[in-house]
Amino acid sequence: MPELVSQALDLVLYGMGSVFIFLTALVGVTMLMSYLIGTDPTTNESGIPSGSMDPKLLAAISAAVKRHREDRQ
Amino acid sequence: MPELVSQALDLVLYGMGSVFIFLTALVGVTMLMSYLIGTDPTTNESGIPSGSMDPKLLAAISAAVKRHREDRQ
Amino acid sequence: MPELVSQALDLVLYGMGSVFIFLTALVGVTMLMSYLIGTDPTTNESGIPSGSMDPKLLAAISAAVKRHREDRQ
Amino acid sequence: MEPLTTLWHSTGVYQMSLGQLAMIVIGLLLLYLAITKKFEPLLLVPIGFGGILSNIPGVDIAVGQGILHQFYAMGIETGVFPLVIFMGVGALTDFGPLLANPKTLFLGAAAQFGIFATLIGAVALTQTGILDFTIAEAAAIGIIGGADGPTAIYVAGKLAPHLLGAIAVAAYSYMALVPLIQPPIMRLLTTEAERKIEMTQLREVSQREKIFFPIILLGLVALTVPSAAPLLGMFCFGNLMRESGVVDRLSDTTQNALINITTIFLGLAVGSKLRAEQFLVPETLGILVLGMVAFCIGTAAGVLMAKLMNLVSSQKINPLIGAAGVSAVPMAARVANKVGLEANPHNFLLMHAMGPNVAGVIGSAVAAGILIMFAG
Amino acid sequence: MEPLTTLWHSTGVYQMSLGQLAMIVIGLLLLYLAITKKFEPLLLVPIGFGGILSNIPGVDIAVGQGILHQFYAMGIETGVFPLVIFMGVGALTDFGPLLANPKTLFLGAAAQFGIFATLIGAVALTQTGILDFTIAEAAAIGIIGGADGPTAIYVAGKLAPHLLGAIAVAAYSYMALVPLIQPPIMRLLTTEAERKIEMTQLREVSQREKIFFPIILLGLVALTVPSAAPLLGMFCFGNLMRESGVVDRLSDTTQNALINITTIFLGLAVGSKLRAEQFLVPETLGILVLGMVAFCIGTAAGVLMAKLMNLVSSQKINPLIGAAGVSAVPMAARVANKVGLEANPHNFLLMHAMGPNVAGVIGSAVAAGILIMFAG
Amino acid sequence: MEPLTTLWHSTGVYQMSLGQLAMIVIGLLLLYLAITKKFEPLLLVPIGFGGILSNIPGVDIAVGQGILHQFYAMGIETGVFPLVIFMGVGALTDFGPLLANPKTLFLGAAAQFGIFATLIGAVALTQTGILDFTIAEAAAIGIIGGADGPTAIYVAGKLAPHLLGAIAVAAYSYMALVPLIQPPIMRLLTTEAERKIEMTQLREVSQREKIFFPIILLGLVALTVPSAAPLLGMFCFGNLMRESGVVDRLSDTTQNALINITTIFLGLAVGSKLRAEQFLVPETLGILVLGMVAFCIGTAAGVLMAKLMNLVSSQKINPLIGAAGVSAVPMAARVANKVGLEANPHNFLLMHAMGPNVAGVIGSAVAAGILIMFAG
Ligand code: NA
Ligand code: NA
Ligand code: NA
Repeated sequence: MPELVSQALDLVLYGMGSVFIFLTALVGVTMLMSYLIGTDPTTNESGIPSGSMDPKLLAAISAAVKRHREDRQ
Repeated sequence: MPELVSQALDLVLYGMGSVFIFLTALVGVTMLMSYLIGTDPTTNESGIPSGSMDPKLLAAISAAVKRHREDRQ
Repeated sequence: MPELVSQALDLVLYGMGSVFIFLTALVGVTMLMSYLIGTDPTTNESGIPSGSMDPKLLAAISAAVKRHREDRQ
Repeated sequence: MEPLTTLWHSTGVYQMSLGQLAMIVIGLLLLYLAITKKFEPLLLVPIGFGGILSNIPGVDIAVGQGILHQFYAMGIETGVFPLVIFMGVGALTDFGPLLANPKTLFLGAAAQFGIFATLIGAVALTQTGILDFTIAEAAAIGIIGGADGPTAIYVAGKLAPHLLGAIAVAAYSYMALVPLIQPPIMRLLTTEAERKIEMTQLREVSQREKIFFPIILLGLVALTVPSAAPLLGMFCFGNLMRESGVVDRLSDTTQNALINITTIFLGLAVGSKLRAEQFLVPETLGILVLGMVAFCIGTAAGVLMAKLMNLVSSQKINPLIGAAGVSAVPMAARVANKVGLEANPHNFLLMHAMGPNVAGVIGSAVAAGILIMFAG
Repeated sequence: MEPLTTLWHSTGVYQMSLGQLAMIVIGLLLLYLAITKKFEPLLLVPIGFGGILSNIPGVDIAVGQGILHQFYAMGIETGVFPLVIFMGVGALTDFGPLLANPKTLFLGAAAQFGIFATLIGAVALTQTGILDFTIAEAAAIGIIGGADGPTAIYVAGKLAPHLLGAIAVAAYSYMALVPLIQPPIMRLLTTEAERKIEMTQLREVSQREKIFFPIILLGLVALTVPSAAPLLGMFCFGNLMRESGVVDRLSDTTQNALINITTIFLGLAVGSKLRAEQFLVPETLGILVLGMVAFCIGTAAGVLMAKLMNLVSSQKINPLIGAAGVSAVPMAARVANKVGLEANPHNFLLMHAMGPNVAGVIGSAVAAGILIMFAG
Repeated sequence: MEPLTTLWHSTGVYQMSLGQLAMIVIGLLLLYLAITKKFEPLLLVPIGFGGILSNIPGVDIAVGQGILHQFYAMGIETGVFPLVIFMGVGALTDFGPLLANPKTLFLGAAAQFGIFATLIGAVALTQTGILDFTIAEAAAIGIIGGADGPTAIYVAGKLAPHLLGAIAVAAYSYMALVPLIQPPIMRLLTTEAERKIEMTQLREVSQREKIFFPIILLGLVALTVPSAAPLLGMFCFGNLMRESGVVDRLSDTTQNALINITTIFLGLAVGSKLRAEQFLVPETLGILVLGMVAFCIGTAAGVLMAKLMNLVSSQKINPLIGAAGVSAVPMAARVANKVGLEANPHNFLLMHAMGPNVAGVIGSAVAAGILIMFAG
């Protein structure tokens, strides 16, 4: 079998192998983690980037814009 | 005529020549373009950076600020 | 006295010396400056970053948010 | 020489080659698709425009001291741009849906088969003498199947810089074409009944889980596939900034100014690889074909994995979300949702599809690490 | 050596040369003009401050590994900063008024005569033995007449880096002085009647025209003056991001964070060229004089071209807007509007003047390309 | 070699050294302190995460072409990152309280004694053969007492790059620990009566004073300690942008996008110096001990100076604000306020403590200049 092909087959073996081993392990540790630290959502959890101040900002903007429109009517 | 001077005159020739040829051509293709694709302004055309979200934001701010001031009165 | 030690003592001498000379001089020129150009606060002085547009923005946001909340009640 | 002759010889009309003209047309086509058809405009506008600039004759733009080549040298040769983008993607990623249903990680794993099948395909083309790819080139082409832009650019920059232009164009174009590529395959491989499967509402995920996840993900990478650490490390760092809640100003800037600035320069730098002499080669055609194959196989593998999981697991999952395992975030997840709604108007799969979707990003980053280590 | 002597010798009082002191005073003057008189503060604050830093003795700031020299080496020697600024200017430019009345492009062309007249002037100074400029230096000085900051810095960085400080200072100072320089010339060359000419309301321009314009502009550059492609290419790219409407987040960042960051570092880097030994030379005086001449001739040429056009064209234009052809955006357009209002209180020329104003940017970028190619 | 063996040998489990494991734990500890205890999170999150990345085996991240080493080489070796951060700090600093009561500058001077006492301490450790530091290393360790992050990183990068990791970690950790370190010392050195001293309301400061201050500060630096000009020059430039009021857009970007982006890359770059082989050495322990000593002595010196000033001056100052002279902005000022409130619930020292607080930044920057010049 030409070297290129054997290299390729090795790569597929290593690659898919690693991907599956890795993600299987990840499923395990993730479930373990959730089990250990508890899964009760805290209030500040909401899928919103806890980072960005956008939510409040947008709330403000939209409210203001709404009002603004009403003015114009 | 010293070389520096002839170089300079060539540059002026090339330069002003290119600038005029280029901008004349640009006048032509621009008019052609406008003629071909039509010049009826679409609604979203308004000279406002279509990019920036400032307009809405500013509208919001100003509206809010206005109200804010009214509060204080 | 080993060289390292003498170097160190020189550094302390130079260092603290410079720091004190410098900051003493700074006290002087600062007081002089304030005396010369006058210290009456102008209106736009307020400790607020004259740069940032935050203050107005925040005022707007807070006002808008306040209103927004009131809506929901 | 006659002044006017000099001037005439300095024009593009005089100097432009047919290839350059063709590439400029291709650049215009990319701009058209990006602006009119909304094909991944954030990348294809800079790439397309950069491609046009790179094919203007008589001036160094994409070579030598040219500005685009400088962007390429400082940002892609070094790997900085794709890694910074990846950090930004991490800061924009919400792992909530994945954490609510970790099993969907398997779908993200399966979909990576597209990468390796394509690698085999590239080798086959070489064996059959149709084209000639080295193992490194084959690996770089395969990564198109990862359906993840920065990963593809990072790998191509390491393994096959001369093919980077074609690989990046293929990756982003097919990511934009996902709504056309995936549905037929998804319908072909699933029964009406399967497409109707409704999935149980995902549980809420706690902030603590979200904070711990990027850390354990990095830990697992460190222990098992260190070669994936640059990509996934930056990704996890971005995500930790986002979820930790103590560095909001850094997270905001990463999600906005920083990722935007980097995207602009990355796109222009990629465009510098669209020079006619480098792009208009038979390999490019092969890359475009193989890339399409990669997307198709990845999609199929994801769907089939979902069906396999339904055989062994009691809690059924809708196989359509398997297709989202290729990544192409968030397009592929939207496609799964759309096809699901066709079968069952009350079936909203979007959030369920986000799990495999981000899992696919992790999966292809792992694959990228392996490829760089063993094919580099 | 005696500790105290060492300390004394390390002070600036001991080391400072008269030249450095003079340059620090000049730096303070620039800061004064920028802060109190609002002279192009965005550039003159960083340039002036950088100039002061560059003349502090006994420490490497503008040379060697000094921070300002690093900014210069990474940003100006490479051409990256001016080109990125130009991209930002493109993203901030609205071509609407130009598209509504393309003929005003001729005014932007005529005003560039200031560039070439000044080039001749520099050569004349050399011939008469007053000063000694090479053709490249003469070209770099001429570009001051382009009245466009990034273009001047880009050209000077390529053709005469040692003169960059004086050229940049002249360019920005005269741009700030446009309200003093132009009106007398405008009044001198126009009759009261001409200044009273009212122009017809500009038509609205469609978004499609605005999207196509940067593309056809780039296409024309590619076909005719490729040497102008780096400058105009980045300019058109910025404008396309702005108008395309599909990459708003990139356009926003370009118009704000990116152009601001680049402006800061560009200004400081320019300041690094204000070192006494480089700036306090007779050439600087010549550059300041020639730069002023360039602005005056450019202004005159713009106005006269407008009058010429009125001879051949039926639709009359107010010659005052010709002065805006030098660029100096948007100051020159405002000046045209102001002088117009003096003659006719109901005559608002601002929007009409924006056409030649941006045309002047294009015109000087084309001239820059030619100068770099033939004098480089 | 056997495929599986190859794969196994490529894992981190197989390659990781005990030292790397220990450093990863230390990195996790830093993240824990930053996220849970809010210890300087803006820096310790990137530093801690970077430290973890740098100790992942089998992949170049903090060495060679690794991304973090590239950040280090481009940003810290060159001094660019700390200087840009310093510019940002200047743009965020309000000199109002200092201008209202310039005498507090003496407190900022006294607190720098911590730097030099620590330098002596490092030399003593060397003389006694416990550790072995050169004069440059001793100086770099001493600067921890400056309680100012960018200054410490800048000096360490110049004088002792191999110790930069430990020095930066010590500096930021102790800055975060100021609320624990300072109060006992403050109470020990002051009587109840002294802590009760109420200070007169600070006068308002005019905008003109705020604009002139950064300029005269720079002027004084140029005349007396030019070696401090890079640090204080960038600091003054940032502050002038802030106060001048004519470059608001530059000031805004500097206070936000620019300082945030630089902070991220600076933190990651510092993390690249947390590699086990470099960090896990006896010197690190010495640095941590000496750094703590530096903070304590600096605090004490500030308080004692305040008491000394009360002996000679009629207008009494509360000695607690002397502790703020170490900088650690704004934490140390808050601590002074807190301890003051304990003694007298109506005694708000915060604004009075801001004066010495920013004075401490200036003082340690001056000290840094001297150290780099004479120990470099
Ligand atoms: Na993927
Ligand atoms: Na111009
Ligand atoms: Na300090």
